[in-house]
Amino acid sequence: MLYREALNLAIDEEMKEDKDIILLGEDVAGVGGTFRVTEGLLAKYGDKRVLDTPIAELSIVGNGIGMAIGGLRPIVELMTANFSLLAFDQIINHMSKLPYMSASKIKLPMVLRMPQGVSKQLGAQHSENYENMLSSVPGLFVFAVSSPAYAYFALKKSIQMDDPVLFIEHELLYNKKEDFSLNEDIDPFKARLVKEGTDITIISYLKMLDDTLSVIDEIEKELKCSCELIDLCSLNPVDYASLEKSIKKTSRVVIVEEGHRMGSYGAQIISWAVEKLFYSLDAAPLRLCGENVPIAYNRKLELASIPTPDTIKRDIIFWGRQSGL
Amino acid sequence: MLYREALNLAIDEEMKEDKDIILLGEDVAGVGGTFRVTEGLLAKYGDKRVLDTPIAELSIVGNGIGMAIGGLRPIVELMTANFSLLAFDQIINHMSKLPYMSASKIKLPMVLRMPQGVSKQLGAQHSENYENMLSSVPGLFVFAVSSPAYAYFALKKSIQMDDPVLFIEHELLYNKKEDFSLNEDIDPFKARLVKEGTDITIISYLKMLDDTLSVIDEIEKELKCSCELIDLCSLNPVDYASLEKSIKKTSRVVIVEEGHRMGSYGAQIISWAVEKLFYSLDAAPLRLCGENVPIAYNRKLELASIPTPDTIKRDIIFWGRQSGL
Amino acid sequence: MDDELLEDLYYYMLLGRYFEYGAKENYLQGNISGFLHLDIGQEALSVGAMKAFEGDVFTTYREHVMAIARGISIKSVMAELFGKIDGVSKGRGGSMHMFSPELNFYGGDAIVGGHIPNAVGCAYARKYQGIDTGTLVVFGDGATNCGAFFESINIASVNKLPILFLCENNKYAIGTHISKVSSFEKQAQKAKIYMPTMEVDGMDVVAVYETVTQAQGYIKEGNGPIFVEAMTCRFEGHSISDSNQYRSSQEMELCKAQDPIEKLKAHINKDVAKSLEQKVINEIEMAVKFAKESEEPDIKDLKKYMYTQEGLKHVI
Amino acid sequence: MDDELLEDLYYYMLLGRYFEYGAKENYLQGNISGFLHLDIGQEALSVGAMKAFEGDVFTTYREHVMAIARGISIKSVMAELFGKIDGVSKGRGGSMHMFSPELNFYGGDAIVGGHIPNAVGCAYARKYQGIDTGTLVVFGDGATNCGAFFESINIASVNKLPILFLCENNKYAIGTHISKVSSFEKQAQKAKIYMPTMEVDGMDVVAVYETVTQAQGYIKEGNGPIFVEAMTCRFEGHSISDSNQYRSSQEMELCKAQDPIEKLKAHINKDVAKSLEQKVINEIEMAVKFAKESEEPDIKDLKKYMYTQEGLKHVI
Ligand SMILES: Cc1ncc(C[n+]2csc(CCOP(=O)(O)OP(=O)(O)O)c2C)c(N)n1
Ligand SMILES: Cc1ncc(C[n+]2csc(CCOP(=O)(O)OP(=O)(O)O)c2C)c(N)n1
Ligand SMILES: [Mg+2]
Ligand SMILES: [Mg+2]
Repeated sequence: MLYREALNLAIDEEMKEDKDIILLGEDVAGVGGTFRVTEGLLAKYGDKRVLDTPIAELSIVGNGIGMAIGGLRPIVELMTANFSLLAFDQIINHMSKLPYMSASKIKLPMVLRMPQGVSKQLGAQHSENYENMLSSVPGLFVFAVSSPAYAYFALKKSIQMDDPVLFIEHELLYNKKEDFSLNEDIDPFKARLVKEGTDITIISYLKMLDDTLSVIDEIEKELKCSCELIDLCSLNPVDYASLEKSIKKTSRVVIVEEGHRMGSYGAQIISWAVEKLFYSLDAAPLRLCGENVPIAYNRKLELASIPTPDTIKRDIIFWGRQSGL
Repeated sequence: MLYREALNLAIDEEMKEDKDIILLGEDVAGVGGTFRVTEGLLAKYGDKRVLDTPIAELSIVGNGIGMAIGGLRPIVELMTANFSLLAFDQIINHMSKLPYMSASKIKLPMVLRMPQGVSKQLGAQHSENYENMLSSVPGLFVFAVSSPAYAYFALKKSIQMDDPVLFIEHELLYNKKEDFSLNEDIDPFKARLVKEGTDITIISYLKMLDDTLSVIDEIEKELKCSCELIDLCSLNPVDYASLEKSIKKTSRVVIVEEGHRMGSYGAQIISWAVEKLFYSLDAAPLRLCGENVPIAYNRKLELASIPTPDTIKRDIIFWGRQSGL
Repeated sequence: MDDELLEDLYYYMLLGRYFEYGAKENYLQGNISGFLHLDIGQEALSVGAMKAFEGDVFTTYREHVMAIARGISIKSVMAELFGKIDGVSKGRGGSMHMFSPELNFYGGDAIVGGHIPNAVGCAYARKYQGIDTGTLVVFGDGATNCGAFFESINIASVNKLPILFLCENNKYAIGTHISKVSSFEKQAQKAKIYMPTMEVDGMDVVAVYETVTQAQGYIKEGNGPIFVEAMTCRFEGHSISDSNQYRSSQEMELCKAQDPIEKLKAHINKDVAKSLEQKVINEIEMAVKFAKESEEPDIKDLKKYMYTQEGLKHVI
Repeated sequence: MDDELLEDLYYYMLLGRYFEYGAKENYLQGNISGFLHLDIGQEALSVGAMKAFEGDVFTTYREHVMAIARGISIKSVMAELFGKIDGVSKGRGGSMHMFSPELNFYGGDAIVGGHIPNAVGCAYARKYQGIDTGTLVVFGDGATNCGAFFESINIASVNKLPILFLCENNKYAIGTHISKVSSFEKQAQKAKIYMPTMEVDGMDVVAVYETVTQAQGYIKEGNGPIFVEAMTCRFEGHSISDSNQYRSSQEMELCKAQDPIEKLKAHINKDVAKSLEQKVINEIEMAVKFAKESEEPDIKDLKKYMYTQEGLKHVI
């Protein structure tokens, strides 16, 4: 199943079960979603439940919140995270705070989905990652899954929860393929142990997880060591227990992410790791990120702005040598 | 001079020199600003240069950008950072990216001022800190000053620069008093060494800087050590050179900030410090932050959500004892 | 309009007025802090609308009187201002954030215009659920300049949503006069192309009651959205910390001459009026006492209401 | 209208059309990547407006033809699509981000509606500077539903700003028909209360030219903002990756029957038309050659254009 098909299936199954679930977003109905995630759902559930909205992101999210207040269970799609900036007031001042300010009188069973990331030459206004900002907001659950199986299970869980959930996808993952059984027992709040190892804990998520995995053999061969690779899946809350276990075992930690270095999501993970596990660490942590620069259109510049399999390999090997491996 | 008077003077002096400088924001003209920063300027410069805007933050910032494109030098005020969320698209997709996307053909000589922070019982939607998000945006200069002298010099510098600058203030600093000479030679890009010391580097900014300073004697007495206190002033770029020098001297680093712990601004500083200076550190770094919770109205809960002089003292002493001091 | 209803409207306006007096007094005594946006002078709109409208309500930070007229007990509203555990939001919300889903009262929002898209979404839910009472959203003249408002009237219109947009036009957004930020004084103009509009004297509670009733009738018939503009006048500064210097004493005099409570009093039996006033004074006294005696929230419950019970389980 | 002008309009529409053909071809060959929003079918609006309007211009991601009609060389526009160093934005911007302050052309914006507040601010600057040519902002029908647009017409109106709002109504926002997101087909309705509005056949370059000229005259007289709606029709999908399945072949036929180039051709001397076509074909060929041969940006210059020279000094 493709990543986008897994998302589609999760939505479809849930909508079939519960007629309070409503889908809304730009081009989600007639077109079936820019990335085809909502394909076929208009035909199945009709235009009262699958809504094409105007280009008005503030309202799209704001309306979703109001639907949830009114007793529905909206799944809101933003075409990309780049446009979520227009809805930050609704996401942060309303979606994340209404339950708390009302002392739980208001429940917001809603999911806000959006893809992000550097795709291919979409230019500076269409290539950003905002999980660093969005994960820092108390009151929201934030998933960012990198595999079709997790896409399916985490999205189903998100839809079923009565709390507001942000569900971040990566534009380059939609056609990723994986076979899995729908009967697996996956808890999306638990980090996924992608590969076991003993010498370096490498943490990642979304597309960078795959890029890292693609060169892990070479890194191990070069450094003559064994790497443990962890896919975070839930960016807030973080499964710190799993991270702690792994870091205590390996004594070394690396995080690989696509966002700009300054104030990146990974800074939180590294900071947590050294505050908590400083005396378990044998080496300086390594944080591989995007550069602090808007994403240029030109492909060479674009690729020079983010980690790629080549630079991930190069940088981890360089760091590993310096870190006594 | 009060902090707000220093800001007023900086604007006044610059407006006198350059008729391209325009001031705009909600209630900045007739009322003279919610925090009285722009008092008297309407009378001096007239309503073509000091503009009361509608409640439309997206446009306030977006219009400021357009004025800068058109050759003016706008100083834009947002009533508080809480409302800046409505303008995140303009701040991030436009203000920070237009110079780059145009290969420097577009210059944006503009300043966007806004106060933030936990004041006193203003409730969850009026008490946030967003420097973590705003400092992570490539293309913006970000100041956050904690003293009247720096308010004056940094704001003048910001107005004079031809690049877009975010100028973050704290709501509880406006009445802070300090005497200083207008002829000092202050570079706001350099961190301010508030107090020299040899054993702990404590980094802070805005109001937490003062709260930390207020208990530093007691901390030193209790731990029998000497603390170096650094006020960052410029949040982006960071004066890493000064931080490095200090941390190499003290081998211990603490950051104190008001924002929520998850993805806090300080996470970037701590992460940088351990990536760069791991082998110079004698102890786990300490990050004192706000709790991961919206800010409640009740005063006790509000204070329990952020560091206070008492908890700063308590937490640094506790940590110091554990860290071999 | 029958006497009983008139008395009820009178009682609630008075209760609101004295509530605000009590809040102000306790603010000055240091028992209440933060923002306090008094509704004094604008009770006709708050009470008239709440009493006339049956469906869901979304409103702004200037909400005490609406909350009370909606049926939330003055004790729990006052206790909220005191930040206490018996407050309607258990001390978490404060003056600007009061909610009562049982009474279909959904706040209380401190972001100008921020609640309007939420109200539109709720109206969608009601239409979907086949509930015809619809949704009422109240906002100021200043809010009609922000994107959230404009997007909302467009969306409500194209989807024919059962929603009443009620603009409380007091001509000021804090200290900025409407003439500086809009080309026209009557903001209903902005909605005309999207839906029918009505205007009402917001200082006349009977007129407000009747207009809102009529507007709700329109909604119930499935016609879609409608816009009502009420011209009002606030007697105090924008919030308690606003010195109100942008309005001349002459302007203030004209304003206060329209006192909605005085206006209605002429139609109320003198003895009844007198006894209602005494009743209200006693009630406010009791509410203040209640608020004073209520406990502060426990710090160990700091994060208790962030998530649902199930959600909390996933947070470490 | 004199022949010279007609021929100029014809030439630029043709240049625009063939430019887009060239861009499409090179996209399919892999020389161009990312988004490519072709303006094919809508050249009358792009060329007519650019040729008629003297002041500043702010437009959207669908901008190649406007950039060219404004006077930016097709070589540097094509090189930008190729991401090369001789591109108008030195390869940093791409298809959606082309700028030429010398020609008062300020992009190119990929956020729907995002450039409108910028245009309003620029119009303020012009008024302040006493420059009467004003500012033109172009946007689609879909953009008229977003907050940025609404806020802008209100602000332009209250400040009487010299700005021409030009709505390119092709009835679609990607695959969503205007009827799903607006209560009316003509979006000028939304502006009527704020400023005078005009409608023009956006498939007729002469009409566009004349209407924009007239609108600019209105602005130059200091009357404040004005709104022009041009009904158009795009011949291709929204972007090159859009399969355009939401429009029937019948709808597409009607659409293409309005081809603005064909329409004008009837008024152009046959020989002239022929020679212009040959000229255009040669120019595009040269532009593609130029773009191909231009260098890629140097990776060491990755951050070069983020700040001014002075700003760069402060960045480590
Ligand atoms: C988005 C946003 N911007 C600014 C503010 C600050 N503010 C609070 S109330 C207010 C004025 C609102 O005026 P109006 O809508 O007319 O309401 P009124 O208080 O007059 O009833 C402003 C600017 C805010 N709370 N939210
Ligand atoms: C804020 C924002 N939301 C969504 C998009 C994705 N998007 C790009 S173009 C477009 C449709 C715009 O339609 P319209 O304004 O009619 O312009 P047209 O392309 O038809 O000329 C959309 C939804 C975007 N770029 N920006
Ligand atoms: Mg008002
Ligand atoms: Mg369109």
